[in-house]
Amino acid sequence: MHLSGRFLPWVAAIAAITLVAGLFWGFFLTPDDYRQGSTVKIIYLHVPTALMAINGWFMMLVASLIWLIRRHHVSALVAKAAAPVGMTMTLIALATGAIWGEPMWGTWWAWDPRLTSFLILFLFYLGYQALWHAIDDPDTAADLTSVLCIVGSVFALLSRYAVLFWNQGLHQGASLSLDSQQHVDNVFWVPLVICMCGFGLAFLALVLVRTRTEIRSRRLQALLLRERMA
Amino acid sequence: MELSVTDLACQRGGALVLQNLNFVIPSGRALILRGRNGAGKTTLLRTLAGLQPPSCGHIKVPPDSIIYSSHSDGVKDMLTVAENLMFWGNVFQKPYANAARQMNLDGLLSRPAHSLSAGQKRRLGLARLCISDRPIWLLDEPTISLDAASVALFEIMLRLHLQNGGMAIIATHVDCGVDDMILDLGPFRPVKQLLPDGFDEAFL
Amino acid sequence: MPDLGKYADAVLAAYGISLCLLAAVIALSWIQSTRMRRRLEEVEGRSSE
Amino acid sequence: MIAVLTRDLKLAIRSGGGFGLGLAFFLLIAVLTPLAVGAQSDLHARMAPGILWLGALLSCLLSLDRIFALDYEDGSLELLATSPVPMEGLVAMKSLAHWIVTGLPLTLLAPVLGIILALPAEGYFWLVVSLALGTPALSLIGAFGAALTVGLKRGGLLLSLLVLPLYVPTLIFGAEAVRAGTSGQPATTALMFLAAISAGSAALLPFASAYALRINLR
Repeated sequence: MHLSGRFLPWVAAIAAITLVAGLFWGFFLTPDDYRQGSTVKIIYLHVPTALMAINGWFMMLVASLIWLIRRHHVSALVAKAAAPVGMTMTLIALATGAIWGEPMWGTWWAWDPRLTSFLILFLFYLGYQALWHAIDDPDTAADLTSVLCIVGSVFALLSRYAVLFWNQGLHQGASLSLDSQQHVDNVFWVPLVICMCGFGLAFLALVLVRTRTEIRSRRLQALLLRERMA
Repeated sequence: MELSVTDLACQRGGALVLQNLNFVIPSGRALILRGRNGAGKTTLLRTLAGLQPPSCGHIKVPPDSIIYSSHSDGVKDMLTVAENLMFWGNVFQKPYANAARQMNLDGLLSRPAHSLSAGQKRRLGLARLCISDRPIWLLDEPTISLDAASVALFEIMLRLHLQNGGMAIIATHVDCGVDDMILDLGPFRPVKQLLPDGFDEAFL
Repeated sequence: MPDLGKYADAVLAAYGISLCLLAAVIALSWIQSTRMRRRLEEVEGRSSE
Repeated sequence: MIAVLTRDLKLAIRSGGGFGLGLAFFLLIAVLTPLAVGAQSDLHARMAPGILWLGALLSCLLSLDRIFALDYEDGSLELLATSPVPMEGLVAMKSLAHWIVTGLPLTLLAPVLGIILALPAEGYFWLVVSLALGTPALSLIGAFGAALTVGLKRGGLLLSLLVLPLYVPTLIFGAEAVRAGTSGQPATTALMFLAAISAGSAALLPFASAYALRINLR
């Protein structure tokens, strides 16, 4: 607890700085794209949050596995803490994706496969948190949610390909793929990377804050329990 | 064949209920659990049955030797008495005729279970114990809602089971005729609530 | 302010919604954290004396 | 384990409720959607695969929470947990019983409802094949959801919230197979995926469900 207490202010500060810098740079200093006009500026929100939405679920998966195998209580709490933050990232990615697509596709929601798979990911987040709320005994809640997270990840992956199979899709190609050459010339690229770091750190900071809250609430429950038993 | 428990602690709903329990039951003997409501009799039986892991300590018991009978008899109302017994017969791959006779259910075999009285359902639940030839019986208030005749029947069945080298741990307030070893759970209340691997305790 | 052209409202809407959602989750986490810290100190105070 | 299966089938037939309820619900959906959509039958034909698959899925969802809840309430789940029947086998048999009681009749009833929805002639074969391949997955995933929520108070609502996202791949591949079949394209890839999901669920999900059941019995 005290370890994360010392790191937290630093992580939060750096996250804030990088995020603001990245968004500022992306919003004010980059030129318009010849075809998409100024909507290309939404890339600085859509891509990082989409990335964090997927990483968020992956992080919860790893935390659940650690809880099931090693019985570290904190990892179950990290998984519980990451869920709302991941869900918000998914929501932002959905909103920005829909708005960004609107001028091109003419409708707010064109059932594009990648956006739809984010919608499904959002449902998984919702179900996960609902399960946490439904169970009062923390120990069983941690176990059941971990199992749901693992099985859910497999089906989230399946849905990802099912949705691609279902509709060929209008989404622009991967605007940033590390293996192949840049699709986006570097005047857009640098602020994008900064934004991604910014969102990543913000995600981490938020998860740290929420985990500490969860740990404190468990401690509170234990103390109240002891008072009742004494 | 024996059941030995060393330094056992069990919890219910995140809170410790029993602590540093030590006892050994040789074959052919029965242990009666006494204690006020909430002393942890059912929790102890469930931990021994393997339905819930102990908080600490361990239980040495040969595998597949335990049969557990809880407060509810697990009787399916839509099935007849015979079908209920046949089901448990198939599960344990054993004939059920002998068990039905022991708890004198022969007269009720064809009746649907929902028309049985609580006492008759209880007898049906107890008949399940005889079907399985498992040596260790874990009984939670077996004589509830049984009339005097049925209690006598149960005692005969229990004594027969013990004579064949079986064992039983019975949580009950009623004296059921075989009071070998009595264990009062009162003194095993947890003095110190803190335990490393309880979920909440880990945060103190 | 850069000239956003005809997509100005879309871009501003996107930034607006995203920043609101982000602010919401930050605020929620912060409020829960402080409330929990306060309740914990209160209980710890009570149990230590 | 077979004993569990036969007992469950006997119970389902004798109680009658769960059995007919799922079929009636499926019929209801197939009848109500055209009323909602409008009378042009060409529209129905295009939507028929989707409606039939969605109806089958929702009917399965309806009877899921009864899989474990009945045994949990009258205590036989605990007794079975301490009997020689392995939990994984118990879950597999329960899923099979649920499939026989709901999945199978839905598959047989679907062509009849296809007529109401003016499904093109070549669609019927693909409909039955895709349902036959897909409904086992629905039962297995549903059993997992039921195992997760068996002891909870408002388990029913939570069960559908947990299970519906898991049903998405099966729904997409199922409806896609029928749609491809009716329009003459090769439906084998979709059916392949569908069979893969069912096989994968049959192999892995009982273990996850058994784990969840053990935890809920604690």
